[in-house]
Amino acid sequence: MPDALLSVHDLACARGERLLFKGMNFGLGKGELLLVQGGNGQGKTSLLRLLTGLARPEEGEVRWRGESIRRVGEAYHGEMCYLGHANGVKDDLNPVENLRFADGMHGRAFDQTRAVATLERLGLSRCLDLPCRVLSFGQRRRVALAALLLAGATLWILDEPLTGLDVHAVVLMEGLIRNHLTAGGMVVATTHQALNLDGVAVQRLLVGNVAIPALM
Amino acid sequence: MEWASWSDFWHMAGYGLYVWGSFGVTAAGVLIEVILLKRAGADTRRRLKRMQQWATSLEGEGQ
Amino acid sequence: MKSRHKKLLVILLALAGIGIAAALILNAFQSNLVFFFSPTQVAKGEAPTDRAFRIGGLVEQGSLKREANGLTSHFVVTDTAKSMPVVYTGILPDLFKEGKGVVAEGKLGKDGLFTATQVLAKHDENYMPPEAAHALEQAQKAQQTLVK
Amino acid sequence: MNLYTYASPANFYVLAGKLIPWFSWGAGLLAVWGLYISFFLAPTDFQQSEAYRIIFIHVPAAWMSMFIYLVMAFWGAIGLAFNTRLSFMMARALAPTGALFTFIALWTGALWGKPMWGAWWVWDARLTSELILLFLYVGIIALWAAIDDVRRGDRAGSLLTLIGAINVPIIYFSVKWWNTLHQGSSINLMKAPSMAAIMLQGMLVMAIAAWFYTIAVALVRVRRIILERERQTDWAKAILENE
Amino acid sequence: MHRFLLAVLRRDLTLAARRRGDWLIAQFFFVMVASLFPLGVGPEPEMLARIGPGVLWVAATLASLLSLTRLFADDHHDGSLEHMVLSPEPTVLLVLGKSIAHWLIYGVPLLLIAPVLGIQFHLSWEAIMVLELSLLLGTPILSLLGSVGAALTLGLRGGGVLLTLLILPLYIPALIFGAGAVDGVMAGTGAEAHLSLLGAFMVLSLMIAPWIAAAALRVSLE
Repeated sequence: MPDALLSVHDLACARGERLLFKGMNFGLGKGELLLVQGGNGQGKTSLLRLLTGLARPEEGEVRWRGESIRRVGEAYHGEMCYLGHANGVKDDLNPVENLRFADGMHGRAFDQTRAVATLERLGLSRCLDLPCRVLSFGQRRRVALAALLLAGATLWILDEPLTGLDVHAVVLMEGLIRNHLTAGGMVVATTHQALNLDGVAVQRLLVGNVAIPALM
Repeated sequence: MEWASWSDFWHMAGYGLYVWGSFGVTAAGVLIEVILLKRAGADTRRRLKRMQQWATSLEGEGQ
Repeated sequence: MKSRHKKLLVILLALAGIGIAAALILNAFQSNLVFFFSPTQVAKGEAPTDRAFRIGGLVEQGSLKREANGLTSHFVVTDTAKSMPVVYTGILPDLFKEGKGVVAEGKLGKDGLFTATQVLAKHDENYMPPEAAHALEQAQKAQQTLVK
Repeated sequence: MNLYTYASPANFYVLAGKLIPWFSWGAGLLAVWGLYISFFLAPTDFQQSEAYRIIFIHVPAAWMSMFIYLVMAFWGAIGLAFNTRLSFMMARALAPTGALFTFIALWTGALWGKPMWGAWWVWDARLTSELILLFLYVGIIALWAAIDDVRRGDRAGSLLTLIGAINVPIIYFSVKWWNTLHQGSSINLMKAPSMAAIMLQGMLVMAIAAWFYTIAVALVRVRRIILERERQTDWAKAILENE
Repeated sequence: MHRFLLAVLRRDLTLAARRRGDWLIAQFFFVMVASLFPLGVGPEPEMLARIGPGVLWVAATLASLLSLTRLFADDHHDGSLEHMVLSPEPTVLLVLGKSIAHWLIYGVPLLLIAPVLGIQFHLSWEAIMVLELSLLLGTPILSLLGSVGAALTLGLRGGGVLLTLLILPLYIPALIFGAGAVDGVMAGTGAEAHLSLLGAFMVLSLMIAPWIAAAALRVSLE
């Protein structure tokens, strides 16, 4: 796997007493999408949390640009953006304020026009100064997506990005992922829904309580 | 020998209550810890064995 | 900021922190932070006025006098430099003896008499059989006579 | 066969099983010997009469209370640094005994203080910091009990142990730093012990008995923890079937 | 680095401003606990002045505990805590920022309320000045050490009670030195020694607590 930026080596993951998977190996290069599939409770979210560095693997390691993410930690986090089940959107702040904080968190100066443009692109032009508390779940998800776009990360790790989104938003999401990949980005995502991603290099990874052969 | 008689020994020059209170509670504490430890050890082993039997019986049914 | 600079900054901050903390702790130990005050400190006016505090020292030899009711006792607490008269009503602890350590809690009157509400015996960390203590005493006495 | 062999839970389980009888019998015999010295060989004290005999329990218990805490902090630090499972198990196995000894030190101290000082309890630095130690033990055990996830519990408990470790030197040096009602230590590396030889001997024998007891109890407990955590492995299954 | 710290501060302060109810509860709690004592022990000025410093310090400790349970819990609930931990800046800075914010939101108001309560307890002006100084040095300790407890108990059942059990022993030195300083100045023995120790304790907490809390936070998120 010479051009794999993200690679996983002999990864094993346990939750509580149960071994979810072991001996997992794969690599992901620029412009590639990894779809993680599997039934409920098979360890999809656990795998994503291992990839972000939030969780610690039972065995093996995750590498970014050939180095363990434990070692490069913060540099890796600068190039990675995670969207989990929870949106990470503060209910008491309005969408713009939420994006302002997301920028500050990445140590960037806040660019208001760009933030507003992104929110408008995601169809939130009418909610710019409403607290996120009054927004619907799908709208809050869009705020989180705006933060994802603004972060400008190479690697997106998305846990069920389509839940709570309507048909338009799903199409929008597909477009965003495609653009990201053609621009040389990488995506790891779990989803139960079908994604229309023609012309994209897709790897599929089945997670379950079975040894998974190397995919490459 | 320090003590003229057993009653002298228990009396501890008037400090019997304090001295025996200290040694008694210590002995009781150690004893309780040992008993609890024994019981917890037996409980754990029994529980683990039962779980194991259960697991093997499930495997047997599956085949 | 480069990571080397960052590391240096963290180390410098840590050293500065330790330095400040050490300086503050040393400063605290130079001033008095005490469970009890010695008669010398009381004489210098370091002890609280008009409220309860503790004094500690040795019971002066030959100073213990009990009143007729048997409960009230008078004695003098000394730290060899200064001494203070104390009055206490109540049962004294078993270890309370002339020449031994004592901590008394109470108030200092205008007349310089310390009225104690509680008297605690402070013993030292020496443990030995009575014969040995007796022998030690004899030896000390002999030495004193020699010095004289 | 090297030292690392015993860092694996399976091997340590067997080793601990072999060691436990030695330490248990050792603790029992030493306690009998120590008690014999304490009550039949050690003479009356010149100032405290017979009440001083509490020292034979009080000082070993107080030492153990501090020492066990430091050992727990040590194992916790090792576990956090090197991610060794066995160190966390050791820390967990030690805590209840540490709490017991802290309680004994406080209890015997109160029973000693009442006849000698004239008070069950005073809020001086030594007593207060020892009480905080008991609270810390209780807090650590409660934290372990509250966290179901073993790995998270191990790490969280060890972090709490580490931050509380600063209390131990405060306990130890409190009698030097502040003028407390509590007397200073009779044993000091810098000077000759201020105790008659036979009394000192009794105290040391009791202290070693407490050591042996702690090791024996901790090994029994760590064996239980190992078995519980390794129950999925073949060797643990085999042991369960054979026992 | 400073941008990140400022962003955390700014966010937590904005959120506190939006949720003034939560913020007021903690301050009222402080006032009420302190006001219970005159009712409980009787209104004699001498007695109140004697117990005042201790009571105010205990009340401050409890009030800070009350707000600490939510230091990380709200952010954990809506997922923003994970985002912050996964930011390219060290988690230590995050914890430090949140501790400082907690102090500004819950500690500083205590400094403003305490003099009024001090008058209720018949403390002298001198004593009130020292009380303020001791709270100024001591309340950051409550926030810093509290962040460790909040991180350790994050997401646990009965986390609030457990937090109290874990953190109160660590608070005891601050309580002793803080109340001792005021007591010292009232007794005429001076407050310097207590304040020095309190300062040293603050510096040490500032150096150690964020690291431990950051480690605890990562453990709790695993």
